[in-house]
Amino acid sequence: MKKLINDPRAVVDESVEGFGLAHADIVTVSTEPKFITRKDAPVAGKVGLVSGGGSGHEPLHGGFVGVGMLDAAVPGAVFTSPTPDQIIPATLAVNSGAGVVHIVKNYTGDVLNFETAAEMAEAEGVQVRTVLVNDDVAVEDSLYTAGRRGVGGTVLVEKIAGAAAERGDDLDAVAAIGDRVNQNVRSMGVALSACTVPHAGVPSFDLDEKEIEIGIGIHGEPGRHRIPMENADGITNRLLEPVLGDLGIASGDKVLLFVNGMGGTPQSELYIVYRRAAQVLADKGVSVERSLVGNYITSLEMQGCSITVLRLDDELTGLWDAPVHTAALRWGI
Amino acid sequence: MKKLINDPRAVVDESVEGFGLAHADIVTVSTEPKFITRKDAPVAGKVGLVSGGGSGHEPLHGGFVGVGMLDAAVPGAVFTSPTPDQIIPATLAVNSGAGVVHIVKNYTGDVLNFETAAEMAEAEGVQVRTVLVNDDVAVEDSLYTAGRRGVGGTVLVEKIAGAAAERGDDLDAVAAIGDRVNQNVRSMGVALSACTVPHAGVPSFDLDEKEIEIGIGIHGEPGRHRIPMENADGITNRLLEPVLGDLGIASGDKVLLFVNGMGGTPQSELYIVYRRAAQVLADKGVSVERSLVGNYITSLEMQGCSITVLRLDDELTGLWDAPVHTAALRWGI
Amino acid sequence: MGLDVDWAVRWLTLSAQAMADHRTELIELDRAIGDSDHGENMDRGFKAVLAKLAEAPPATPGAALKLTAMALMSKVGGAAGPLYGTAFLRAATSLGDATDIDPEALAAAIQAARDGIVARGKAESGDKTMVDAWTPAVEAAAAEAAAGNGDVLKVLHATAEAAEAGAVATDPLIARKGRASYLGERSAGHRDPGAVSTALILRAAAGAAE
Amino acid sequence: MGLDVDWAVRWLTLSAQAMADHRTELIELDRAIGDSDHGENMDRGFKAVLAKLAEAPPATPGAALKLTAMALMSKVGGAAGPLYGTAFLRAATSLGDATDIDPEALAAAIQAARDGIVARGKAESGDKTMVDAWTPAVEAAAAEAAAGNGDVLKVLHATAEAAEAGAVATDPLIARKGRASYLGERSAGHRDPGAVSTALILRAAAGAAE
Ligand SMILES: Nc1ncnc2c1ncn2[C@@H]1O[C@H](COP(=O)(O)OP(=O)(O)O)[C@@H](O)[C@H]1O
Ligand SMILES: Nc1ncnc2c1ncn2[C@@H]1O[C@H](COP(=O)(O)OP(=O)(O)O)[C@@H](O)[C@H]1O
Ligand SMILES: [Mg+2]
Ligand SMILES: [Mg+2]
Ligand SMILES: [Mg+2]
Ligand SMILES: [Mg+2]
Repeated sequence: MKKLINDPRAVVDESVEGFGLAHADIVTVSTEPKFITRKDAPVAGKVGLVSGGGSGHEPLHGGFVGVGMLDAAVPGAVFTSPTPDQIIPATLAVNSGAGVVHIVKNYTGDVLNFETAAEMAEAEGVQVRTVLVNDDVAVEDSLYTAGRRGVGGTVLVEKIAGAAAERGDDLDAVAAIGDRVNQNVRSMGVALSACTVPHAGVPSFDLDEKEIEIGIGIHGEPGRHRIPMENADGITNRLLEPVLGDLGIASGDKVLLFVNGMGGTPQSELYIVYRRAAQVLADKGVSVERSLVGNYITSLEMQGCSITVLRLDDELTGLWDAPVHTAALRWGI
Repeated sequence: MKKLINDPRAVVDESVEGFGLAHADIVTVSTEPKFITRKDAPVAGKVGLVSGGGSGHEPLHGGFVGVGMLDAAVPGAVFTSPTPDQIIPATLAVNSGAGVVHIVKNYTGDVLNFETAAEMAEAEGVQVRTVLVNDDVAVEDSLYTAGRRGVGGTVLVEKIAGAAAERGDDLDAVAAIGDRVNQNVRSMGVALSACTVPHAGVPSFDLDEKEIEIGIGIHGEPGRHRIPMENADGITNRLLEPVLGDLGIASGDKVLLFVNGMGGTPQSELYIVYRRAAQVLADKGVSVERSLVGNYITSLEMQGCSITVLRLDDELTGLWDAPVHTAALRWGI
Repeated sequence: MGLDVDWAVRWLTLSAQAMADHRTELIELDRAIGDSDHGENMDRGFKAVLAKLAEAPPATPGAALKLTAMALMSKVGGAAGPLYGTAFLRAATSLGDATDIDPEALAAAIQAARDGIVARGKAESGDKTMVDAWTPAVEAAAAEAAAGNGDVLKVLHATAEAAEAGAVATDPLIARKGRASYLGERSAGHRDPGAVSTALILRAAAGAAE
Repeated sequence: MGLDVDWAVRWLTLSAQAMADHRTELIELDRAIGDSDHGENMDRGFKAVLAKLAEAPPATPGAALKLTAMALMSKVGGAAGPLYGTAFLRAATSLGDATDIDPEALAAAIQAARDGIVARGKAESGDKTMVDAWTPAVEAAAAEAAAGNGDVLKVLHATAEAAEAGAVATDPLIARKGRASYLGERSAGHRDPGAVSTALILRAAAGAAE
């Protein structure tokens, strides 16, 4: 394992510290307990947005704290959800009285820790609503699993719910917009290589030169199945088809197409995937109205990508376009 | 070699096509010959800015085409400078009559191809000035080398000269600002792993689990020397010291600190490097006025980073802050 | 003779030792069907327990377990943090202010712990989670306590053995809860890391009484 | 008998073949002290030359070389593109409209090519570049032509041999121009890829005359 780190156990502390130094104009970092808030939090009258989860997915979530998106991000250890004693003070710190929405990716750990925190924050007088993100079509949503995971769709939920909060929507309305995005977004990912969790020191799975993992999540976990390596167009077809099928995308639909890198894949390759996905959508008569291409929700240095499609309507498009000023996503300001 | 590509020889074509599709609101892509122009080029009365070089460094240069930065980018084959028959039409396409500045990284191939193109564009009546970027302190600038390479500083030259052109500076003034940035910027990089050029199919050098290459460029070439792996703080010290020494940075100076990822390194690690660099600068009494952290000039999926320091004055700071709207760098618009 | 606060402190100390010793093994188990962090999480959590024990030595076994619950809840994270946190909290509540724990109280505390995990995590037996170690342990403790010989050590040994067997029995199961469930059938053939950490903790409880 | 346009077309065809055959070797040489693209660049460039030759067959050797210059300049890129482009352009100019090339004209064209490379790239002998293959080739061609036996094949053989020896002689050199110069002393012990491609091209010239 070769990494630009000092002590494997200090990775999150030092990285968040560096993040705070680099973006002192946008965020404030609390170190004990660890969370990141928007510099001007709490914003009077505005609903607060808090998300969080394991570290190792950067820029998610810290990179999305700022005007028009999150009010706070709560980083756990690498690939480990944060604890209530971080989430509670983050929630209190961004509550202006208008209540707080928790955006939670659907993993047992995240759900349980945010649930506890929400209960305790409510006990301290903060109204909390939870938006659960579960957009990963690789996982069957059934009684026999922990349900679908939250992956790429999370970025879009955070941006769009953030814009709703920024324009002054009330607590229930912000949560409803978040839910609506979640209902209209699906994703699926592929890994060409594993990642190495610093404290583990070995790759999270073993994959040979000719294999890829289809249907991975974002925690370096193996996917649903392993197949022989294919070319970019073939892989793109494989990821896109279940996404479109599950969403029921049809000719005439308007979508946002998001090709996300898992951290170790060059941008040029993401655009090759984007190209194919755009072709497929054009062939189906679907109009790609907005695009996002890059490393936004990652698994450390994993090679691979995910494709996310969000069905747009005018309101969601308007909220997507609304100004945002965070470390990782910025426009209009 | 596992990559999200189709045909190794179609990588640049397909990637640029995908880029054009994803950013059709910002750029226009010409395919034969291949170059990328700002959607509204030529902008009446404005000096045109053209840069280019081998592909594989994305988002450089295509990701920097747009308002406030480049008017055109000319991508060569992977790690191979483009040819005059691409550079000439790109130059003509962005010339509004106010002349064109070529921003050229100092590599023999880039210099020769841009030189030829400039000559021929001049013959067609376009006034051309060239800003040569050579900020890499890893290479001795002597009679016995091809001189210093252009690396991370290129991004800053493109942003700041782009802002000067956008505010209406004339041809000589834009070139002078570009030169001033180049004179005040230095960089140095490290590789933890090699990258694999698609047409070559094997890693560009062999490095074992316990070694790193210090003083690499951006073409997957080996560095000046190979040393045993060190921790992030140690590596940061090693990169930063020659950069600061060569620039003659002293207490009281104001700087922009740019920590750049080589493509395969997680953002969290870049922030650990940033943290240490910021500490060193603070200890020296240097004020970090502006920051940039992320993958901006890369070597495919190489793991590693470079550190770039630019000495700021009020004018350069103002031009850095000026609005920019490109695929990879955006603010104020 | 029952179990006192010194036993509880020894138990938690031995548990911390076990998490440190088996850290890599638990990471490796989690790597196969999860995300490679269970050993790290538990090690970090129990180190925090030790720090708290040193800071403010508890007066009763219940107080020791409550402090443990709080430390695990705030330092482990992931799925295991809230689940073990709830388990220790419920066990602490079940023990109340008792200074000396007899077999019945012990069996009741173990049952309370398991019930807390099920209440939080909604897993059933056979879902390939830590519940598959806790449930046989609860049954063994109840049976041993019902035998009525008053020997807490015997109860603890039976509990530990049952938990260990329960952990081993997760090998062929297909996970239906937690992160391993994403793997579907690929989760079969691997041992559940949380069941193993449960067995280690319950073995430490017996070791502390020897 | 001198060299005509058929020879020129055979030469360029054999050169293209040589670049394809040695593509991997040239990439490998460039990988050691450069950026792994020289073989790919030359292969792409000479494939473009073949396409142009097929499109519009040239009437004279000079026209064939001019077309080659244009194709290489527009398809090779990197350092090699402009350098070989200039070399073939200067050689074409030197040959003029001649339809039949004698030893003196041949030697003069080779010298013009080398001088063009030096004018563009500013490398001196011993800088570990393609110049280190061209310069001995120029000297051998001049010497053979001066011997006055009128045999162009002999000139071509001498030229190829000298270029090959020149390429081998780059092994111990420390590069002072081009990308390899960034490596400093680490460039010693490797053969310069551009010198090798030069030797291959000049060997093809002899082959085409056999
Ligand atoms: N719903 C659940 N009920 C009971 N135990 C669970 C549940 N989900 C997960 N677990 C346990 O948690 C363990 C994983 O813990 P850990 O790796 O620390 O957390 P995470 O899965 O969040 O990375 C599993 O091995 C399993 O025993
Ligand atoms: N200044 C120069 N003069 C002459 N030849 C040069 C010079 N610079 C580089 N070369 C030649 O170019 C070759 C490299 O070509 P190539 O790999 O295609 O281009 P690049 O170096 O741009 O990747 C070197 O091996 C060397 O022979
Ligand atoms: Mg985890
Ligand atoms: Mg090159
Ligand atoms: Mg885990
Ligand atoms: Mg090369």
